[in-house]
Amino acid sequence: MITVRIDYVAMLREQAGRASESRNTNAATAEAVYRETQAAYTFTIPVAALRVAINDRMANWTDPVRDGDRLVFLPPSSGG
Amino acid sequence: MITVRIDYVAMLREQAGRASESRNTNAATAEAVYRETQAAYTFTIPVAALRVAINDRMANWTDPVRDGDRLVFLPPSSGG
Amino acid sequence: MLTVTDQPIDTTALRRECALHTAGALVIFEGVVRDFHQAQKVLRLEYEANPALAAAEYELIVQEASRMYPLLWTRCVHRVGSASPGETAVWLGVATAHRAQAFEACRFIIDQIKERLPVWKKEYYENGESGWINAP
Amino acid sequence: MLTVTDQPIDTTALRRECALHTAGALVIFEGVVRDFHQAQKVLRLEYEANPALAAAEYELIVQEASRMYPLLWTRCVHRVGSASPGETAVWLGVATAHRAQAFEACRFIIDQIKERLPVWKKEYYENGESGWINAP
Repeated sequence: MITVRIDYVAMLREQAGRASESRNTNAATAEAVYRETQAAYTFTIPVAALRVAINDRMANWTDPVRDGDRLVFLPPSSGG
Repeated sequence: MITVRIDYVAMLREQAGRASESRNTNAATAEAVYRETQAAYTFTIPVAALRVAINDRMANWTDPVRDGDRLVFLPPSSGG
Repeated sequence: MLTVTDQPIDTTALRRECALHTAGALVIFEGVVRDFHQAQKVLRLEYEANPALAAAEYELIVQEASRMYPLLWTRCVHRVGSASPGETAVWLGVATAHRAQAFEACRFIIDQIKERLPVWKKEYYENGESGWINAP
Repeated sequence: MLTVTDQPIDTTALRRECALHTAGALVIFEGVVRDFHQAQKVLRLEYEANPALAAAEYELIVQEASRMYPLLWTRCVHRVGSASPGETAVWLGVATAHRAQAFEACRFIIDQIKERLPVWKKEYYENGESGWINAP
Protein backbone atom coordinates (compact mmCIF):
# COMPACT_ATOMS: atom_id res chain seq x y z
CA MET A 1 0.00 0.00 0.00
CA ILE A 2 1.35 3.41 -1.00
CA THR A 3 -0.01 6.92 -0.52
CA VAL A 4 -0.26 9.30 -3.47
CA ARG A 5 -1.48 12.85 -3.72
CA ILE A 6 -3.97 13.50 -6.52
CA ASP A 7 -5.00 16.91 -7.85
CA TYR A 8 -8.37 17.08 -9.59
CA VAL A 9 -8.84 19.82 -12.18
CA ALA A 10 -11.69 21.18 -14.28
CA MET A 11 -14.50 18.68 -14.85
CA LEU A 12 -12.75 16.06 -12.70
CA ARG A 13 -12.62 18.47 -9.75
CA GLU A 14 -16.35 19.09 -10.08
CA GLN A 15 -17.18 15.39 -10.39
CA ALA A 16 -14.90 14.45 -7.46
CA GLY A 17 -16.25 17.30 -5.35
CA ARG A 18 -12.70 18.09 -4.26
CA ALA A 19 -9.53 19.68 -5.63
CA SER A 20 -7.11 17.17 -4.16
CA GLU A 21 -6.70 14.25 -1.84
CA SER A 22 -4.13 11.91 -0.33
CA ARG A 23 -5.11 8.42 -1.38
CA ASN A 24 -3.95 5.01 -0.18
CA THR A 25 -3.78 2.61 -3.07
CA ASN A 26 -2.47 -0.72 -4.24
CA ALA A 27 -2.42 0.54 -7.84
CA ALA A 28 0.89 -0.04 -9.60
CA THR A 29 0.49 2.36 -12.55
CA ALA A 30 -0.95 5.79 -13.20
CA GLU A 31 -3.72 4.19 -15.23
CA ALA A 32 -4.69 1.91 -12.35
CA VAL A 33 -4.90 4.92 -10.04
CA TYR A 34 -7.20 6.72 -12.50
CA ARG A 35 -9.45 3.67 -12.89
CA GLU A 36 -9.72 3.44 -9.11
CA THR A 37 -10.73 7.09 -8.76
CA GLN A 38 -12.99 6.84 -11.81
CA ALA A 39 -14.91 4.07 -10.03
CA ALA A 40 -15.00 6.03 -6.77
CA TYR A 41 -16.25 9.33 -8.26
CA THR A 42 -18.01 8.14 -11.44
CA PHE A 43 -15.71 10.21 -13.66
CA THR A 44 -17.19 10.38 -17.16
CA ILE A 45 -13.98 11.05 -19.09
CA PRO A 46 -12.42 7.84 -20.46
CA VAL A 47 -8.75 7.30 -19.71
CA ALA A 48 -7.96 7.45 -23.44
CA ALA A 49 -9.08 11.10 -23.54
CA LEU A 50 -6.90 12.14 -20.58
CA ARG A 51 -3.20 12.75 -20.07
CA VAL A 52 -1.43 12.31 -16.76
CA ALA A 53 1.33 14.23 -15.01
CA ILE A 54 3.44 12.74 -12.23
CA ASN A 55 5.43 15.11 -10.00
CA ASP A 56 4.85 18.07 -12.34
CA ARG A 57 6.02 16.22 -15.46
CA MET A 58 3.96 14.77 -18.27
CA ALA A 59 3.99 10.99 -17.85
CA ASN A 60 2.71 7.82 -19.46
CA TRP A 61 -0.29 5.90 -18.19
CA THR A 62 1.87 2.80 -17.89
CA ASP A 63 4.40 4.58 -15.65
CA PRO A 64 4.71 3.09 -12.13
CA VAL A 65 3.51 5.10 -9.16
CA ARG A 66 5.55 5.30 -5.97
CA ASP A 67 4.79 6.33 -2.44
CA GLY A 68 4.60 10.14 -2.22
CA ASP A 69 4.02 10.75 -5.94
CA ARG A 70 1.79 13.64 -6.97
CA LEU A 71 -0.59 12.88 -9.84
CA VAL A 72 -2.74 15.16 -11.97
CA PHE A 73 -5.19 13.81 -14.52
CA LEU A 74 -5.46 16.25 -17.42
CA PRO A 75 -8.69 16.55 -19.43
CA PRO A 76 -8.42 17.55 -23.11
CA SER A 77 -7.04 21.08 -23.47
CA SER A 78 -9.48 23.85 -24.28
CA GLY A 79 -7.42 26.96 -23.71
CA GLY A 80 -6.87 29.92 -26.00
CA MET B 1 -0.18 69.36 -77.92
CA ILE B 2 -1.64 68.74 -74.45
CA THR B 3 -0.47 69.68 -70.97
CA VAL B 4 -0.21 67.01 -68.25
CA ARG B 5 0.89 67.23 -64.67
CA ILE B 6 3.44 64.62 -63.61
CA ASP B 7 4.39 63.74 -60.04
CA TYR B 8 7.82 62.16 -59.55
CA VAL B 9 8.26 59.92 -56.52
CA ALA B 10 11.12 58.11 -54.79
CA MET B 11 14.08 57.38 -57.12
CA LEU B 12 12.35 59.13 -60.04
CA ARG B 13 12.02 62.33 -57.99
CA GLU B 14 15.73 62.22 -57.19
CA GLN B 15 16.71 61.53 -60.79
CA ALA B 16 14.37 64.23 -62.16
CA GLY B 17 15.51 66.69 -59.52
CA ARG B 18 11.92 67.74 -58.99
CA ALA B 19 8.73 66.42 -57.37
CA SER B 20 6.34 67.49 -60.13
CA GLU B 21 5.97 69.45 -63.30
CA SER B 22 3.46 70.58 -65.90
CA ARG B 23 4.62 69.21 -69.20
CA ASN B 24 3.55 69.95 -72.76
CA THR B 25 3.59 66.80 -74.81
CA ASN B 26 2.46 65.21 -78.04
CA ALA B 27 2.50 61.77 -76.40
CA ALA B 28 -0.71 59.83 -76.90
CA THR B 29 -0.33 57.20 -74.17
CA ALA B 30 1.00 56.99 -70.61
CA GLU B 31 3.90 54.90 -71.87
CA ALA B 32 4.85 57.55 -74.44
CA VAL B 33 4.86 60.19 -71.69
CA TYR B 34 7.16 58.07 -69.56
CA ARG B 35 9.58 57.42 -72.43
CA GLU B 36 9.70 61.16 -73.11
CA THR B 37 10.56 61.96 -69.48
CA GLN B 38 12.93 59.00 -69.29
CA ALA B 39 14.92 60.52 -72.15
CA ALA B 40 14.80 63.98 -70.57
CA TYR B 41 15.96 62.92 -67.09
CA THR B 42 17.88 59.71 -67.85
CA PHE B 43 15.57 57.64 -65.62
CA THR B 44 17.17 54.26 -65.00
CA ILE B 45 13.99 52.28 -64.23
CA PRO B 46 12.60 50.50 -67.32
CA VAL B 47 8.93 51.02 -68.07
CA ALA B 48 8.27 47.31 -67.52
CA ALA B 49 9.25 47.68 -63.85
CA LEU B 50 6.93 50.63 -63.24
CA ARG B 51 3.20 51.06 -62.83
CA VAL B 52 1.32 54.22 -63.71
CA ALA B 53 -1.58 56.07 -62.12
CA ILE B 54 -3.73 58.59 -63.99
CA ASN B 55 -5.88 60.98 -61.97
CA ASP B 56 -5.34 59.00 -58.74
CA ARG B 57 -6.31 55.66 -60.27
CA MET B 58 -4.08 52.79 -61.30
CA ALA B 59 -3.99 52.78 -65.10
CA ASN B 60 -2.51 50.88 -68.03
CA TRP B 61 0.51 52.04 -69.95
CA THR B 62 -1.54 51.90 -73.16
CA ASP B 63 -4.22 54.22 -71.74
CA PRO B 64 -4.58 57.50 -73.62
CA VAL B 65 -3.59 60.74 -71.89
CA ARG B 66 -5.73 63.82 -72.16
CA ASP B 67 -5.15 67.49 -71.52
CA GLY B 68 -5.13 68.18 -67.79
CA ASP B 69 -4.45 64.56 -66.71
CA ARG B 70 -2.29 63.98 -63.63
CA LEU B 71 0.21 61.12 -63.98
CA VAL B 72 2.35 59.36 -61.37
CA PHE B 73 4.95 56.78 -62.35
CA LEU B 74 5.23 54.19 -59.58
CA PRO B 75 8.52 52.35 -58.92
CA PRO B 76 8.33 48.81 -57.50
CA SER B 77 6.81 48.80 -54.01
CA SER B 78 9.17 48.43 -51.08
CA GLY B 79 6.92 49.27 -48.15
CA GLY B 80 6.36 47.30 -45.00
CA MET C 1 7.96 32.45 -21.42
CA LEU C 2 4.39 31.67 -20.46
CA THR C 3 2.52 33.52 -17.75
CA VAL C 4 -0.97 32.81 -16.48
CA THR C 5 -2.91 35.66 -14.93
CA ASP C 6 -6.34 36.18 -13.41
CA GLN C 7 -6.25 39.85 -14.44
CA PRO C 8 -7.10 41.35 -17.85
CA ILE C 9 -4.14 40.80 -20.19
CA ASP C 10 -2.12 43.99 -20.64
CA THR C 11 -1.45 43.82 -24.38
CA THR C 12 0.38 47.17 -24.31
CA ALA C 13 2.93 45.99 -21.76
CA LEU C 14 3.45 42.73 -23.66
CA ARG C 15 4.07 44.56 -26.94
CA ARG C 16 6.67 46.72 -25.19
CA GLU C 17 8.60 43.62 -24.08
CA CYS C 18 9.54 43.05 -27.72
CA ALA C 19 12.19 45.66 -28.41
CA LEU C 20 14.61 43.93 -30.76
CA HIS C 21 16.50 46.02 -33.28
CA THR C 22 17.31 42.91 -35.26
CA ALA C 23 13.73 41.72 -35.71
CA GLY C 24 12.09 42.32 -39.05
CA ALA C 25 8.71 40.75 -38.34
CA LEU C 26 6.45 40.43 -35.33
CA VAL C 27 3.25 38.40 -35.47
CA ILE C 28 0.83 38.58 -32.57
CA PHE C 29 -2.12 36.24 -32.09
CA GLU C 30 -4.90 37.06 -29.68
CA GLY C 31 -7.70 34.68 -28.85
CA VAL C 32 -10.68 36.74 -27.80
CA VAL C 33 -13.58 35.38 -25.74
CA ARG C 34 -16.52 35.03 -28.10
CA ASP C 35 -20.11 35.67 -27.09
CA PHE C 36 -21.60 32.70 -28.91
CA HIS C 37 -20.92 28.97 -28.85
CA GLN C 38 -23.05 26.80 -31.15
CA ALA C 39 -25.95 29.29 -31.11
CA GLN C 40 -25.86 29.67 -27.32
CA LYS C 41 -25.15 33.16 -25.98
CA VAL C 42 -22.10 33.05 -23.71
CA LEU C 43 -22.27 35.33 -20.66
CA ARG C 44 -18.82 34.54 -19.26
CA LEU C 45 -16.10 31.91 -19.14
CA GLU C 46 -13.99 30.35 -16.46
CA TYR C 47 -10.46 29.37 -17.42
CA GLU C 48 -8.51 27.00 -15.24
CA ALA C 49 -4.84 26.06 -15.68
CA ASN C 50 -2.17 24.02 -14.05
CA PRO C 51 0.49 26.76 -14.09
CA ALA C 52 3.59 24.59 -13.54
CA LEU C 53 2.61 22.02 -16.17
CA ALA C 54 1.48 24.75 -18.56
CA ALA C 55 4.80 26.60 -18.29
CA ALA C 56 6.75 23.38 -18.87
CA GLU C 57 4.58 22.38 -21.85
CA TYR C 58 4.93 25.86 -23.38
CA GLU C 59 8.73 25.60 -23.16
CA LEU C 60 8.59 22.24 -24.94
CA ILE C 61 6.42 23.73 -27.69
CA VAL C 62 8.83 26.65 -28.15
CA GLN C 63 11.78 24.24 -28.30
CA GLU C 64 10.00 22.31 -31.04
CA ALA C 65 9.24 25.54 -32.91
CA SER C 66 12.83 26.76 -32.59
CA ARG C 67 14.05 23.62 -34.36
CA MET C 68 11.91 24.60 -37.35
CA TYR C 69 12.12 28.41 -37.31
CA PRO C 70 14.85 30.90 -36.29
CA LEU C 71 12.91 32.50 -33.45
CA LEU C 72 14.18 35.77 -32.04
CA TRP C 73 11.53 36.29 -29.38
CA THR C 74 8.36 34.62 -28.12
CA ARG C 75 6.03 35.50 -25.29
CA CYS C 76 2.69 34.10 -24.18
CA VAL C 77 0.14 35.02 -21.55
CA HIS C 78 -2.99 33.02 -20.81
CA ARG C 79 -5.91 34.28 -18.81
CA VAL C 80 -7.31 32.20 -15.96
CA GLY C 81 -10.38 32.72 -13.82
CA SER C 82 -13.50 34.53 -14.98
CA ALA C 83 -13.41 36.30 -18.35
CA SER C 84 -16.09 38.10 -20.35
CA PRO C 85 -16.78 38.22 -24.10
CA GLY C 86 -14.43 40.65 -25.84
CA GLU C 87 -11.60 40.03 -23.37
CA THR C 88 -8.32 38.51 -24.51
CA ALA C 89 -7.97 34.90 -23.36
CA VAL C 90 -4.53 34.26 -24.84
CA TRP C 91 -1.81 36.54 -26.24
CA LEU C 92 1.09 35.11 -28.22
CA GLY C 93 3.86 37.16 -29.84
CA VAL C 94 6.56 35.75 -32.13
CA ALA C 95 9.41 37.76 -33.68
CA THR C 96 11.72 36.57 -36.47
CA ALA C 97 13.89 38.19 -39.12
CA HIS C 98 11.43 37.56 -41.96
CA ARG C 99 7.67 37.60 -42.11
CA ALA C 100 6.98 34.11 -43.48
CA GLN C 101 8.80 32.56 -40.51
CA ALA C 102 6.92 34.77 -38.05
CA PHE C 103 3.51 33.78 -39.42
CA GLU C 104 4.36 30.08 -39.59
CA ALA C 105 5.99 29.90 -36.16
CA CYS C 106 3.15 31.82 -34.49
CA ARG C 107 0.60 29.55 -36.15
CA PHE C 108 2.51 26.43 -35.11
CA ILE C 109 2.85 27.54 -31.50
CA ILE C 110 -0.78 28.58 -31.06
CA ASP C 111 -2.00 25.36 -32.68
CA GLN C 112 0.13 23.37 -30.23
CA ILE C 113 -1.06 25.53 -27.33
CA LYS C 114 -4.69 24.83 -28.22
CA GLU C 115 -3.90 21.13 -28.49
CA ARG C 116 -1.57 20.58 -25.55
CA LEU C 117 -1.51 23.36 -22.96
CA PRO C 118 -3.14 22.18 -19.73
CA VAL C 119 -5.80 24.88 -19.67
CA TRP C 120 -9.53 24.25 -19.47
CA LYS C 121 -12.47 26.43 -20.36
CA LYS C 122 -15.97 26.36 -18.95
CA GLU C 123 -18.67 28.42 -20.64
CA TYR C 124 -21.70 29.85 -18.84
CA TYR C 125 -24.70 30.41 -21.10
CA GLU C 126 -27.62 32.83 -21.02
CA ASN C 127 -30.07 29.94 -20.50
CA GLY C 128 -28.39 29.06 -17.20
CA GLU C 129 -26.49 26.06 -18.48
CA SER C 130 -22.73 25.66 -18.48
CA GLY C 131 -20.23 23.28 -19.94
CA TRP C 132 -16.57 22.33 -20.09
CA ILE C 133 -15.31 22.71 -23.65
CA ASN C 134 -13.70 19.65 -25.31
CA ALA C 135 -14.64 17.36 -22.43
CA PRO C 136 -15.81 14.10 -23.97
CA MET D 1 -8.72 51.50 -43.54
CA LEU D 2 -5.15 52.54 -44.29
CA THR D 3 -3.48 55.53 -42.71
CA VAL D 4 0.00 56.85 -43.43
CA THR D 5 1.76 58.80 -40.71
CA ASP D 6 5.11 60.49 -40.24
CA GLN D 7 4.90 59.89 -36.47
CA PRO D 8 5.83 56.71 -34.57
CA ILE D 9 2.96 54.22 -34.94
CA ASP D 10 0.82 54.04 -31.80
CA THR D 11 0.29 50.28 -31.55
CA THR D 12 -1.66 50.65 -28.31
CA ALA D 13 -4.26 52.94 -29.88
CA LEU D 14 -4.56 50.65 -32.91
CA ARG D 15 -5.14 47.59 -30.74
CA ARG D 16 -7.90 49.47 -28.91
CA GLU D 17 -9.73 50.13 -32.17
CA CYS D 18 -10.50 46.41 -32.36
CA ALA D 19 -13.24 45.91 -29.79
CA LEU D 20 -15.51 43.28 -31.30
CA HIS D 21 -17.38 40.94 -29.00
CA THR D 22 -17.97 38.58 -31.88
CA ALA D 23 -14.32 38.19 -32.91
CA GLY D 24 -12.60 35.01 -31.84
CA ALA D 25 -9.18 35.66 -33.36
CA LEU D 26 -7.04 38.71 -33.94
CA VAL D 27 -3.74 38.46 -35.82
CA ILE D 28 -1.45 41.47 -35.90
CA PHE D 29 1.56 41.79 -38.17
CA GLU D 30 4.23 44.38 -37.53
CA GLY D 31 7.09 45.07 -39.89
CA VAL D 32 9.95 46.47 -37.84
CA VAL D 33 12.82 48.47 -39.31
CA ARG D 34 15.88 46.21 -39.28
CA ASP D 35 19.38 47.45 -38.62
CA PHE D 36 21.08 45.36 -41.31
CA HIS D 37 20.53 44.95 -45.04
CA GLN D 38 22.82 42.50 -46.87
CA ALA D 39 25.62 42.92 -44.30
CA GLN D 40 25.39 46.74 -44.32
CA LYS D 41 24.48 48.44 -41.05
CA VAL D 42 21.35 50.57 -41.53
CA LEU D 43 21.29 53.86 -39.62
CA ARG D 44 17.85 55.03 -40.70
CA LEU D 45 15.25 54.70 -43.43
CA GLU D 46 13.12 57.12 -45.36
CA TYR D 47 9.66 55.91 -46.36
CA GLU D 48 7.73 57.72 -49.04
CA ALA D 49 4.14 57.01 -50.06
CA ASN D 50 1.49 58.29 -52.37
CA PRO D 51 -1.29 58.44 -49.75
CA ALA D 52 -4.29 58.64 -52.09
CA LEU D 53 -3.12 55.77 -54.29
CA ALA D 54 -2.02 53.74 -51.27
CA ALA D 55 -5.42 54.10 -49.58
CA ALA D 56 -7.20 53.06 -52.79
CA GLU D 57 -4.89 50.08 -53.36
CA TYR D 58 -5.34 48.95 -49.75
CA GLU D 59 -9.12 48.99 -50.18
CA LEU D 60 -8.79 46.84 -53.30
CA ILE D 61 -6.59 44.38 -51.41
CA VAL D 62 -9.10 44.15 -48.55
CA GLN D 63 -11.93 43.61 -51.04
CA GLU D 64 -9.98 40.73 -52.56
CA ALA D 65 -9.28 39.28 -49.10
CA SER D 66 -12.93 39.59 -48.07
CA ARG D 67 -13.97 37.42 -51.03
CA MET D 68 -11.75 34.66 -49.61
CA TYR D 69 -12.10 35.12 -45.84
CA PRO D 70 -14.98 36.30 -43.59
CA LEU D 71 -13.21 39.40 -42.28
CA LEU D 72 -14.66 41.10 -39.24
CA TRP D 73 -12.13 43.92 -38.96
CA THR D 74 -8.96 45.12 -40.63
CA ARG D 75 -6.77 48.13 -39.98
CA CYS D 76 -3.42 49.19 -41.38
CA VAL D 77 -1.02 52.03 -40.69
CA HIS D 78 2.17 52.66 -42.65
CA ARG D 79 4.96 54.91 -41.51
CA VAL D 80 6.34 57.56 -43.86
CA GLY D 81 9.32 59.87 -43.47
CA SER D 82 12.39 59.05 -41.41
CA ALA D 83 12.35 55.88 -39.27
CA SER D 84 15.02 54.21 -37.12
CA PRO D 85 15.84 50.54 -36.55
CA GLY D 86 13.44 49.01 -34.05
CA GLU D 87 10.56 51.26 -35.05
CA THR D 88 7.39 49.84 -36.56
CA ALA D 89 7.16 50.54 -40.29
CA VAL D 90 3.80 48.86 -40.88
CA TRP D 91 1.04 47.63 -38.57
CA LEU D 92 -1.73 45.36 -39.86
CA GLY D 93 -4.51 43.88 -37.75
CA VAL D 94 -7.07 41.33 -38.98
CA ALA D 95 -9.93 39.90 -36.91
CA THR D 96 -12.07 36.91 -37.85
CA ALA D 97 -14.21 34.38 -36.02
CA HIS D 98 -11.62 31.58 -36.24
CA ARG D 99 -7.86 31.60 -36.02
CA ALA D 100 -6.97 29.86 -39.30
CA GLN D 101 -8.84 32.55 -41.25
CA ALA D 102 -7.16 35.33 -39.27
CA PHE D 103 -3.65 34.00 -39.97
CA GLU D 104 -4.35 33.37 -43.65
CA ALA D 105 -6.09 36.69 -44.29
CA CYS D 106 -3.40 38.68 -42.47
CA ARG D 107 -0.70 36.89 -44.44
CA PHE D 108 -2.52 37.47 -47.73
CA ILE D 109 -3.05 41.18 -47.06
CA ILE D 110 0.53 41.90 -45.94
CA ASP D 111 1.94 39.96 -48.92
CA GLN D 112 -0.19 42.07 -51.24
CA ILE D 113 0.80 45.25 -49.40
CA LYS D 114 4.47 44.43 -49.85
CA GLU D 115 3.85 43.72 -53.52
CA ARG D 116 1.43 46.46 -54.50
CA LEU D 117 1.16 49.34 -52.03
CA PRO D 118 2.73 52.50 -53.51
CA VAL D 119 5.27 52.97 -50.73
CA TRP D 120 9.02 53.25 -51.25
CA LYS D 121 11.90 52.73 -48.86
CA LYS D 122 15.36 54.28 -48.96
CA GLU D 123 18.01 52.93 -46.61
CA TYR D 124 20.91 55.01 -45.28
CA TYR D 125 23.97 52.95 -44.34
CA GLU D 126 26.78 53.46 -41.86
CA ASN D 127 29.32 53.74 -44.71
CA GLY D 128 27.57 56.85 -46.04
CA GLU D 129 25.84 55.14 -48.94
CA SER D 130 22.11 54.93 -49.46
CA GLY D 131 19.76 53.09 -51.75
CA TRP D 132 16.14 52.69 -52.82
CA ILE D 133 15.01 49.14 -52.07
CA ASN D 134 13.59 47.06 -54.97
CA ALA D 135 14.51 49.70 -57.56
CA PRO D 136 15.90 47.84 -60.57
